[in-house]
Amino acid sequence: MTLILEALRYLVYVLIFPGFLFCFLTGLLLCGIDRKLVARMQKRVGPPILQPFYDFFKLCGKETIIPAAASKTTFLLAPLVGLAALVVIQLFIPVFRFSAFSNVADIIVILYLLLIPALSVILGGAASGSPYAGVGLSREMVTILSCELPLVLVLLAVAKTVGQALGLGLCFSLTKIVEYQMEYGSLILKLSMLPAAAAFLLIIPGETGSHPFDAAEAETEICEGPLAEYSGAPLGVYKLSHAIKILTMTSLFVALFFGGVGRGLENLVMMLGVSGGLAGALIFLLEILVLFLFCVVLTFLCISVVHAVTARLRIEQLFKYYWTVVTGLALISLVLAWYGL
Amino acid sequence: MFKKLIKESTGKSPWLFHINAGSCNGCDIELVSVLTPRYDAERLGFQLTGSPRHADIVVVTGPVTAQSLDRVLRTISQVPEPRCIVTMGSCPQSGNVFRGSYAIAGPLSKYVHVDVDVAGCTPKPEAVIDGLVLATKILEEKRGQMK
Amino acid sequence: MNMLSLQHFPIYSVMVLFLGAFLVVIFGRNKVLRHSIALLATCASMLFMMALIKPVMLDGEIIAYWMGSRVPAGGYAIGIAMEVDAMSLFFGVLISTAVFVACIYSIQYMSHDDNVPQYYTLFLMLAGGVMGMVLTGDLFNMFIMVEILTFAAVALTAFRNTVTGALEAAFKYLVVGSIGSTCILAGTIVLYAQMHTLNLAQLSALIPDHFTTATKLAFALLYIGFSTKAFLVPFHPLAADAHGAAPASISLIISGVLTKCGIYGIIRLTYFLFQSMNLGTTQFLLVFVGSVSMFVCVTMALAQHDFKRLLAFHSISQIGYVLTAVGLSTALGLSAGVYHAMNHTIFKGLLFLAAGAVLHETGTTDLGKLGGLSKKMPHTTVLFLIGAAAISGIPPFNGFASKWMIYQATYQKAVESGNIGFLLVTIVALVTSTLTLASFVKVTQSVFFGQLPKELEHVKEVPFGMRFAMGILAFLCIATGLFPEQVTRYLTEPAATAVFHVGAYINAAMGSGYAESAMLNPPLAAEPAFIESGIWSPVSWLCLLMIALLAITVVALSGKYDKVSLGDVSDTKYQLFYGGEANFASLVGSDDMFWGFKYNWRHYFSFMHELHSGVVNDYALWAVVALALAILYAFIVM
Amino acid sequence: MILFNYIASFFLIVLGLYCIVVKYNLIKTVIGLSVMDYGVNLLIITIGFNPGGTAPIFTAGELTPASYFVDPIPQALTLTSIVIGACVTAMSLALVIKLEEQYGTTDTREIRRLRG
Repeated sequence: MTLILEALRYLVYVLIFPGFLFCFLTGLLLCGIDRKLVARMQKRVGPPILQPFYDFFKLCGKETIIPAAASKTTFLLAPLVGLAALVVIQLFIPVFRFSAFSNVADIIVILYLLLIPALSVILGGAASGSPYAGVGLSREMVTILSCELPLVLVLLAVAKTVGQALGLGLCFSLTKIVEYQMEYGSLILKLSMLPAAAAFLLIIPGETGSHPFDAAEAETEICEGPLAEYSGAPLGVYKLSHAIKILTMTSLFVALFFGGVGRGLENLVMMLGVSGGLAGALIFLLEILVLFLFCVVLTFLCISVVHAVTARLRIEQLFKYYWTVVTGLALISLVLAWYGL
Repeated sequence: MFKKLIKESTGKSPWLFHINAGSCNGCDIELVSVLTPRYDAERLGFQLTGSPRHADIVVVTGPVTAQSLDRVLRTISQVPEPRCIVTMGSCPQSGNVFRGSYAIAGPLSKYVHVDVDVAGCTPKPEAVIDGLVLATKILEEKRGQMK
Repeated sequence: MNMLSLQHFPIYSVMVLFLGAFLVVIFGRNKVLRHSIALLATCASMLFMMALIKPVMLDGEIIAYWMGSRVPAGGYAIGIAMEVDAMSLFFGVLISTAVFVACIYSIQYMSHDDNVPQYYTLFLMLAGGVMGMVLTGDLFNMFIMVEILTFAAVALTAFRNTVTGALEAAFKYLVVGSIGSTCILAGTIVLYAQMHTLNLAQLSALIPDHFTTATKLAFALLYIGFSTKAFLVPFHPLAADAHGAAPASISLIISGVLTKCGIYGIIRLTYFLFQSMNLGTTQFLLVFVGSVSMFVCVTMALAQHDFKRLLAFHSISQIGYVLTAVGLSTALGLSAGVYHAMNHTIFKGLLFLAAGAVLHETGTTDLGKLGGLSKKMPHTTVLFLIGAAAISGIPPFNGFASKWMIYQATYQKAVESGNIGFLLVTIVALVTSTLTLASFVKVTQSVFFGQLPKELEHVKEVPFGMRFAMGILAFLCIATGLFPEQVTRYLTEPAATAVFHVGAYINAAMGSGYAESAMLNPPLAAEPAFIESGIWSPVSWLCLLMIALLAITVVALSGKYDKVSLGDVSDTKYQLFYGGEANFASLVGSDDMFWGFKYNWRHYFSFMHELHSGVVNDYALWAVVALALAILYAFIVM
Repeated sequence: MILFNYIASFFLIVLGLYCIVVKYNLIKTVIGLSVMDYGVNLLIITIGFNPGGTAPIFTAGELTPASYFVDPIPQALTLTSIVIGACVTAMSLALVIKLEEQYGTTDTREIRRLRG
């Protein structure tokens, strides 16, 4: 009986929260908010906030053409694998005190899992056989390369800071990182973590492939690059993956740097005088709400504003930018963390 | 339920693919101006895409020159169902001032079924938006007929 | 089985291979006989090794076998010994398995070649040499085995002497390899002059207390000798040439097995003979060379446009990982290092066999001339993708498990020692991993996906035997990736523990109590602690991924979104979109693949291109310079 | 006298290496390899040599603790090493012949199709 309940619990995790359904709703909502914000910044009315949902369902209803030159299985399977990987990453990222699967993966695993969605784009593009996809996937790969170095540095800096404070030497567990912040306040309040947070903010648009770092999927020059031959439902899945990746990156940022906010929420509920099971539920709901608000703010900061004010970078400029400016920021943070500031 | 959702969504999210079949660029510029802040077709869900595989509505401008005919037809055939074809400006409908030239293969309707014609040289952005909205309705209908 | 009969297994497993080589010479003209002799010999060798796993790995026995029962007398090892501890056995199991798979693959792969009997003779000689080298307990025997394997490897590299560059590669390998072998011989003899013994166990007991200038010289000589065999920087161009030109089954052996011999030699040298891994300087030497190898070779691989040459550079890059992890001198590092060594043999073998399959069917490995093979060779493509994902460290394949351990180990070392240099190693390792992924994306795109050139329309899938051999390796890739805990518990941790029990190794060979009497500080106890600071349970992760994938697929299908339409290329609808043009061949050149990256590094790449001039004199000069530097390093710093 | 042997052996090794590094002719490279080998052989035999020692051949009962003879093991090693050296020379000469056939030259600077 308990076994069935356990299995049911995990199924709920995977399918509803923080798994598939949550990702689907929040991701597309974030995407819609982003589009609306960009439109408002350009003095446009902009699409309705639910526009990404319409796009997704429309694509589901369209015909899926498989080009004769494509390898069918890879072409159809690649988007699904990418989406599944993103959902799985979301399962590993704790929502303040709540984490669905805390003892399965650490941040190095997440670092590698983040490669899989990008790889699914690359593999799908390669399988389509289009030369536009060839150009696009090579740019996608360079984008991955660019983001990887600063991302590694940021994660190592966080691991060092938390590990030192906990007396472990180093700490790769995301759950522990969040717990530490619950206890001692958010990492963003530390001097040494400020450059790391800034670097991570700059990584978010690169990882999600949004403006100005979208050289890989430049629709005006290489026909959306790797997605050039995709149509119908698989294309919809890619669009969905892109939306979920925004959620993943922003909520990873919250978990890494704003974990301490959960403590404040708990205190708030305590002050209201609620106790028992009700308090737990209230805290949980509040946490989800706060997480969502954080995600919206971060999306606004890193994706919408940047989109509205910049033009697309060429791929070698992108690489240079990440390996100099962003890496420099992350490196400063790592060195500061190393000497315990 | 899903079917209804999809049908409604199809009407709310039409993506455009623009083919220049020998146009003088007047219509092309007007099509872009449809997406600018003043007219903002994006509020209706319109979006320009880079690949015909992503498109719902194909907008053809220009008198369909003999050189471009083959390419136009191939590109149109590559758009997945349901799709709508909109001609923009007088050129693809009648040949306009180029009518009778040896280099012209148009009008487009000789080769494919055209759903909406937006006439004018060039049509005003309001007219273009009107035509596109009409195409959207047709698109929704076509989606409804699909199983 | 009792211990007495098990004692003979190491010598059996070496001798069956040499016996097989001998028999192939006699009966080689008959095709069936030839194949069955080769298969039987390699299979028997593998089984003998497998049989030893339980007593040696799990029960911690150390087998010391004296030829002709000439056991040590008066504290001196007179006879020639085979000494098999967990470390030897680990490499023995690895090597014999790889050899067996290569043998299965060879049967159909070599079917179009001339002089196949000679091929099998040399192949079995090579296998015997490699097995002998890791199982022997005698330094001079090690040298002889190294010579045998170098010799066979050179001959096999030149085996297809009509292939471009095969002879050239063989000659370069022979020249620099001979310099390396001579270094090993000179090092051996210098040690003999000091200690008057050639037995590894006795040398291990004597050297740490008699550490003189001459032994330092011997250390430098032996280190250079073994690093030539492992193709570490600066000997990596040889690897590229030799792997690229040899038949694929031999590339598997050279890259998956010969390099491991070098690593094994270095482990024996630093951990056993000199027991100098507690010195920061030795650690620095290994970690530095390892990191440089891993980075330089991966960037060299990015610039390649030949499939096998690219793989060859990657194999040195991965050996760099192994050496770095081994050089950390922590239990976790060693365990991770040998784990990665094992994984490297598996996935690089798989990749080389896939390259061989492509070569077998298309006749070329030039990335510029290939493309779109996934439609013609679907099984090979899937197998290649598994290998590529494994080497790039994509979870849940085995490359990730060991790389993950290596990162943990390097970072832990950095934190423990407070040395920020080790942190740099972690970062280099992580970036190298991404660069590896990049170059495999390039291979995937230019060989298996993209457009099919006109000349390759007739290509078919490779025969079953070749796919079977690749299938075994692909299965191992997944299995060792999914169960890292079991692998570490039963294979790598015993091997790593054996390294910390040098005293037991000495006593097993020289009689108990020898280490305590001969050494001032006998290294006996030291239970190593394998502490991991991260979490990684691939099975549950994979379950999650599968559930998610299943759920998404179910949702996708329940919505009746299966309006998939397929057609042939004559319908314009199913042609690729080229801005409206008709189908025309347009390939993204493999050289231009990562332009954005290469442009920023253009000075580095042109410098490296100039440096790898291809002239044998230059490579010999590098060897001499490396030798001089190693000697200087040993004299001044150690 | 022994010192002279050591100097000679190291001289031979260095000479061989010098020949390999500096000479651009394949045959000379092979000669360099051989010279280096001989240098090492000389080193081995020198290490085993005891001035005034007899040959290490004894029948049963003849061997006493006072017997003074040269170390037999280096001699055995040298024999092995010489055999291996001969094999290397034969093998490399075979490769040189084939290389000359294929490339039409024995200049190492022109035998560099594999590079970069």
